[in-house]
Amino acid sequence: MTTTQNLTSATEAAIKPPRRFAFITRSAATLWANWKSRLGLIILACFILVAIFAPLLAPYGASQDGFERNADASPEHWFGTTAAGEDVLSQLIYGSQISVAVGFIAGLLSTIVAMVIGLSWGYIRGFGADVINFIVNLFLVIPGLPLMIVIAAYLQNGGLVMIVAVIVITGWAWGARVLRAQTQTLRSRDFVTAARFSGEPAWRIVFKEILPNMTSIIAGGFFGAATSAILAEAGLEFLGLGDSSIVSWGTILYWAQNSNALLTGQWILLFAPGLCIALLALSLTLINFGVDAISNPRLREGKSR
Amino acid sequence: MNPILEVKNLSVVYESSGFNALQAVDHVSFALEAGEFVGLVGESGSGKSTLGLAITRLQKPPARTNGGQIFFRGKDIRELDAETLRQQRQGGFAMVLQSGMNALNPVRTIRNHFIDIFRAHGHVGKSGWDARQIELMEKVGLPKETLARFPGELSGGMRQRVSIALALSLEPQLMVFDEPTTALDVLVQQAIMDTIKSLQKSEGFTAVLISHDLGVVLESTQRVLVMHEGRIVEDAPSRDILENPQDEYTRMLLSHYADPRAEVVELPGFPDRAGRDTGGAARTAGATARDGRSSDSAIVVDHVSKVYPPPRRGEQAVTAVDDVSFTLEPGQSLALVGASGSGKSTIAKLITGIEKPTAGTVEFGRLDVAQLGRRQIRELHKNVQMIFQDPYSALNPLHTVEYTLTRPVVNFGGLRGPAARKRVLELLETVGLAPVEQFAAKLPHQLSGGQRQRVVIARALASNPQVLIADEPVSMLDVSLRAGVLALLEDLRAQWGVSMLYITHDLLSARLVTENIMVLNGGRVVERGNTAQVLQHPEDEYTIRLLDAVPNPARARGAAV
Amino acid sequence: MTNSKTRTKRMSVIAGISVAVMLISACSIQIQSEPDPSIPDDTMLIAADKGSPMFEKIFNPYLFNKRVAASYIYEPLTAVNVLDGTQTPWLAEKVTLPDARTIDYTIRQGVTWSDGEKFTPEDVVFTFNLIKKYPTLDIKGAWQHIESVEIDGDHVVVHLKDDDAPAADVISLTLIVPEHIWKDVKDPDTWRDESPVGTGPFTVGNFSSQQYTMNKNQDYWQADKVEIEHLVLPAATSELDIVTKGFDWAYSYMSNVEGTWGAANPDNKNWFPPGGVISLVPNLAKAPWDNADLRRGIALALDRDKIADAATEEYMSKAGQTGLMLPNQESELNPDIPNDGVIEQDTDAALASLAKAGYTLVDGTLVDAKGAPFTFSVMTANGYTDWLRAIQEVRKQLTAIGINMTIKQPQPAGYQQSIQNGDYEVAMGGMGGGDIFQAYNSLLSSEFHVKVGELAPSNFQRYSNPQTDALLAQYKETVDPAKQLEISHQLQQIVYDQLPVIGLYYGGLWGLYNTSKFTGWPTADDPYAPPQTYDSSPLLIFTKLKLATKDGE
Amino acid sequence: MMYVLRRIGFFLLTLWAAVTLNFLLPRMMPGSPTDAAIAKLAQNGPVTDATRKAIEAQLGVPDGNIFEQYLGYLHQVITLDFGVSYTFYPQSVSEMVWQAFPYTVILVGFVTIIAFVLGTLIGVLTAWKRNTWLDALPTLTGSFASTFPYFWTALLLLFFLGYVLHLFPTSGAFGPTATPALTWDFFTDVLYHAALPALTILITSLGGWIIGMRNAMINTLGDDYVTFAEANGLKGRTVAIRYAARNAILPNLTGFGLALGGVVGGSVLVEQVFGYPGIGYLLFNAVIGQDYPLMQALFLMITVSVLIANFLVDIMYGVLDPRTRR
Repeated sequence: MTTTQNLTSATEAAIKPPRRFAFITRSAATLWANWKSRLGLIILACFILVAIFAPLLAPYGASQDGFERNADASPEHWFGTTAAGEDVLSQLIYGSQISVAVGFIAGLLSTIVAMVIGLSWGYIRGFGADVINFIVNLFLVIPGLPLMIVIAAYLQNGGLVMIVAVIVITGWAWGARVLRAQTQTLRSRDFVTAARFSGEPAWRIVFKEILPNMTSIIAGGFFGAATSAILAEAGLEFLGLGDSSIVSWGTILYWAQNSNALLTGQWILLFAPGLCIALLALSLTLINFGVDAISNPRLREGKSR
Repeated sequence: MNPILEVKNLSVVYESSGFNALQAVDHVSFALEAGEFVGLVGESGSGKSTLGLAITRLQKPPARTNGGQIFFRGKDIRELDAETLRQQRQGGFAMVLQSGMNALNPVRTIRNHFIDIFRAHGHVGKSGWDARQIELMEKVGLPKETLARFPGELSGGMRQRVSIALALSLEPQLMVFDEPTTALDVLVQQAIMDTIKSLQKSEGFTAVLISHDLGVVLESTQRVLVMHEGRIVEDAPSRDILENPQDEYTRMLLSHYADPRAEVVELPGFPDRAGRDTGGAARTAGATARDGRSSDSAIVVDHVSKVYPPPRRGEQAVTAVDDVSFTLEPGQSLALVGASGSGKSTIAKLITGIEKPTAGTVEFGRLDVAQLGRRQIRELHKNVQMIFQDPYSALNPLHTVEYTLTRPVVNFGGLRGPAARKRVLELLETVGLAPVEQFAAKLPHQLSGGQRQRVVIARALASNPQVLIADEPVSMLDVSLRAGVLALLEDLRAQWGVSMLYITHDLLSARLVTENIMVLNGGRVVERGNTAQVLQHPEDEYTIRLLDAVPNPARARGAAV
Repeated sequence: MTNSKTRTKRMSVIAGISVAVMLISACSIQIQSEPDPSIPDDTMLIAADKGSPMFEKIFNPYLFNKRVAASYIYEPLTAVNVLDGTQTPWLAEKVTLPDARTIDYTIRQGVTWSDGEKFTPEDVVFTFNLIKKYPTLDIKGAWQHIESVEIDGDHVVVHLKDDDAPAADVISLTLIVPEHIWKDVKDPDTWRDESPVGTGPFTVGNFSSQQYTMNKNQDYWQADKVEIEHLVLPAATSELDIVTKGFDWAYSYMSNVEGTWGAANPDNKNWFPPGGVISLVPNLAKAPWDNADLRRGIALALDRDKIADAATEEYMSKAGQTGLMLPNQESELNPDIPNDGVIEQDTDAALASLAKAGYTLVDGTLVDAKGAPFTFSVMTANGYTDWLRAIQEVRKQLTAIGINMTIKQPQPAGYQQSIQNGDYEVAMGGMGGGDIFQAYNSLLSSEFHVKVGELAPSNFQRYSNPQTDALLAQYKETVDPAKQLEISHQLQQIVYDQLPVIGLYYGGLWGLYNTSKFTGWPTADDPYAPPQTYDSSPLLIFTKLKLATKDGE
Repeated sequence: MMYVLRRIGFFLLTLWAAVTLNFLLPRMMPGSPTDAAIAKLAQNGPVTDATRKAIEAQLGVPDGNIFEQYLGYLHQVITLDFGVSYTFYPQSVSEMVWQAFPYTVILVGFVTIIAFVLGTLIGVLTAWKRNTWLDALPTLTGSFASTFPYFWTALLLLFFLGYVLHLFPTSGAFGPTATPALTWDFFTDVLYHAALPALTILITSLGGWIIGMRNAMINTLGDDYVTFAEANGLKGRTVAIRYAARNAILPNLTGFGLALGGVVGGSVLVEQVFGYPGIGYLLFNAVIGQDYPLMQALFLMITVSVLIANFLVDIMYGVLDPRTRR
């Protein structure tokens, strides 16, 4: 609670930008202080760096073929080659781009949808709220993956855009529910009523008063949505319902399964992409341990009882 | 005679990763004799609750005892292992928690709560369970049928009584009551305190009463420990505290108590109304400040009722407000007094248009509050502003003071940029938050409770309103801060010529800031008139009960004598 | 402090484990075949029927969801080797075409149904009338050609609607069912035929939803040629199962076949003969694909060896533009067409042809007359991985000459709908395979030409040319093989010159077999049948296989 | 009572919406089942128009406008008659569904309940032993395992335990020679075959329950009634189970109902990998084959099952939480 109060020397210009960044710094510090989320942040940073610098890191091109097919690991190909004669390690490195991007974009979009629906649902009352309630519950109950499979089969030709769309369509409901609950809690707080007395329009109350107070919950929702987006993307690609011509961890698995990597005994071809998916998802899950601790002080790490 | 509890140099620290450690209890020493009833008094943050949890070994992370000893019956309980400690709780020390209403497991019946305790300690034979339960319930004044209920089916007061009965069932030698009545209604508070007092006498346990309210403590206890910033600043018999307080802090606390029935009611910095009536100059200044507005409007509440639909099917509808009429004239201050559930907050909601009356009309000038469109609601809010009870919840923790104040200035005053900022700084000046530029840049968590409430008041004034609705504006503040905020309200009202509806259960503050008063009970007005007159010569029985419930060290003096 | 020390220790343990994992990964784990020792030497474990995932007892040979083994029970009038189109007389002893409107089947004597009843020409006529009465059973469309069927002693004479000599190849494939059983069947179009009675080499043995067995029909009319006593058909026939469970015969594409199937057992062999030409199918109804110069330009720009290698892991070779399966259909090939019809990559010629079509290379990008970059999309069906690999290679090669090509991958059903409706620019598709006339007819005949938006049954590229139609009509009218060959040569020339589709590589027929128990499998040297486990191929193969043990003796 | 009625109302309304959604979704998809069948045949060679017509006739393509189809569909749903499957012609859809349903119920239903119970118990333990290795180990491994893609776990288990170590059968729901019957042998055979898919679901779903219960329990452990129970000297186990865990299970139970859909979805992938003849495997085949009737019935089956499970969970919630009984 105690932040340094060093205002005496502060000039007017320095005061001008609102000091809400203090909140963000504090959150970041809390995240970093939690060893689980620190580990998560480190892993995530590694993946992001690999994704960004893939062209520099990868020994070969993503779909550069012409090497010996189904080769075992060797100094030239650390993880061997695929049935099409591509370098597995390079594919893994380039594959991180897709997973990171899909996770980020799909996570962001479904968080935005969840935010818009969750906030308005929490703020409005009466019939409209009932209708939203019903729709959200419907989307919560209907099994996601079967729905995804059908929609993926419907939205053909879209490749990644389609996959992201499918994930967003099926993935926003949970976040909306959580955000609604939080909105309802916040809207009964006096500062919301006070904002109304200050003549603030509804949208401003929702987005300027309520929304910023849910940052950690939204962040948690984002990381959760990104995790399931990464897993869903891999699942759809694995089933061959995505764009099999791109190089992602899901398609590596798809091609590996397709070319009987299990039979050639190249289990690393199955193991490595799956492990990458799991590790990336794990990093987000770990970060969420820390985010949970921000939104719920009881979950903070403390000394043993 | 050996003390039953002896605390030596006890220190408790809060350690949370990412935050600076906070020494909540700092080298505290004291001793309790068997059978004593001792009060532990302090304002919020003084460490009194932390101390209470430490001496019963209930503190949890991030709190940690980092020094000192606690001898209970000669043994240092800090060194007990978990099982010995657990057994110690029967026939040893018990605790009644601050929020007694949440202290019961919502999915277990009251009977099962008792049985859990009997099972854990085996001190009551199975055949004796029923009789013992009924006996305990009788002791705290509850019918035995309550045993079959779930906590959710009981009122707050009943739940607190159950907590006490459960603690009693341990047959403790020492009982710690941590703010046992804080969240309860005034009248219930008094009843529970009476129960505790009589139980302490009849059962003969040693009792510690932790409270922020010196009045309550002085009324009940024989000895008082005054805590301030983690230390005990005074430890003396109640009578000495009252008549001859040694510490400056204790004296300050005491000075904030007064009897609302007295002829002359004064608090530090807050002279009696009668003495202030000559402040005509201020009035005139206010009148000039309100230039450009030809006629101020009154709020006319005419035969208003509000009935809420039954909470559950098959139950009775709830009549929150029952045929209430009054007029709040421009410049007038009116107190709306009653216990919780008396309908006073509903009236505030009806006046501000948040709720619509079931019958009758609320008018503000030419506006019929119940029939307002969106634009008219804006106009209403421009003129009728609200001051909230809880300053911690009334300010958005993420917005600076400047942002919070700029919004109404922009929305209602139509000012932009430097003009708006100038106005914001003026407002801060008005509520006494100087240096204004520093305060403008602060976030709520950097302000004290009193400062926050001043910001809330500044915000209410930003639209230059004609009416202020103040809903218990000081009840969440520490006693020492109340007078300042009340004085500010009173000054502003006088200066700006604003009329004020002051909603409270606290008769003392009503006496200080209002001219007229209305006492509400069950949604009906039971008594109204000039504040001083009504409080000095109450006619309705309900008003008298309210007055009796006001904790008053002065009355304690009478009791002690 | 100690805390951080243990953490460092923990981290180093984790790092150690990961290094170990990486080292292990260097050595792959070879999976060995583990045949079930309880299967005797005269019993064949065959991966022919895939449960989905369980078997249903459906042996009605006319339902498309029949058990595959229905074609080991019911036999056709002639068995065809689709590799070269050779017909082997089967239930018909002899097939003659007195003229282009008449087919005369001499029905084989001495054949019995597996319940002991005699097989007669009446059964044949009954069968034809049955599929006429229930058109849903007429899977091959025999009655589109037939006018009437009559019995003449031990002959069955089929009168055609028109001069339509090639129709015999379709009609002869009709599987014949016993009249004495089927005449009492109430709804033959949904009847499951759970205990089938046929003339074929095998009868149904034990049947469970995970596996069924077939026993040799001891009274089979070629019983002396069939040495296999039992067949076992499990429902689990994934590639993993095929390799690990010691199958004797399987029909399945197998990636890295030497490293998997071949490595699992020294007697495991494979033969992948060509079964069709995988091609780019341009939509001729959509500009600019109506321009033959453009099509030739694209055709010349492609390196088919690389495409074939990428698509089939080097198992299949590049294909010629004639649509013929070489070497099996070598005798049909028009000797005037250079290089066996294969168009070799020639970038200069490609650019020249494209320039003729109005496309020029500017700054590495191929642009049209207006200067807009030339882009197009190629559609394939999702999940057809060899097609996808091929297109990816095509894209690579076209990118090199400045063409921006995109790939669309709808689900198979969506692909089928789009290609039939003409709702595509260029698609992957097949041409050729099987009977030469049927192949050219369905590829080129304007009979199947419909407008974009209407369903085309074949000729998806919407090719229409009166001269070609005339040639096809002539083919129908003749029964003279020499004349047929001459027309065939002309048709090959047309396809080679006009490029209605652009041939890329051969689609394979993926035969996997094991020689430890049975020998005499079809091979490149003795291509008497394709290695398919369905249709009439198994009849040809079952009657050729010898027990390896017997051979050794 | 009011609570139960409200739940029933919501159940029926969601049911209707799910039924309608099931109707609409496949009809928005491109291609017809005939197209799918022909695409399959076309891989082996050219398909004639005659073949197409024959297949179309066999499948009986849906007719009438969309509204008539909808009414017909609703009638089918009410009478539980979903017509004939396209991909498994001439078998009826109900036949296919009922054939597959028991296996999925055994697999998914059973394993999910085991995982929930186990995860909840471990979650209670981790929260109670917070900040010890008994907390860190299950929490970390659990959250790691819960990020494994379903199909990946399935593939690895299949490879190592099935093909390399030969510990478990690699596909199917029972052995090739077993015949479905209500015998002990058959039952154990089914369990043996379900082991790997079950293990997959257990590994990947356990972590979620552990974390969920742990967080819920940490919350309740901070509640006043737990402190008060400790102040009253109740035994640790009583506090942990009857006070903290008993209240923590309520939010976790709601999570259980909602997560069920996810588990059923994951089982599609698992069944696909193991060739396990359940609903998920059938569904994937139906989608690939554009088998409208089968898809609809399966979707309905899955959704209704999840809905019913949720309904039961809601009712159970009502039993467990006296606050809903008013």
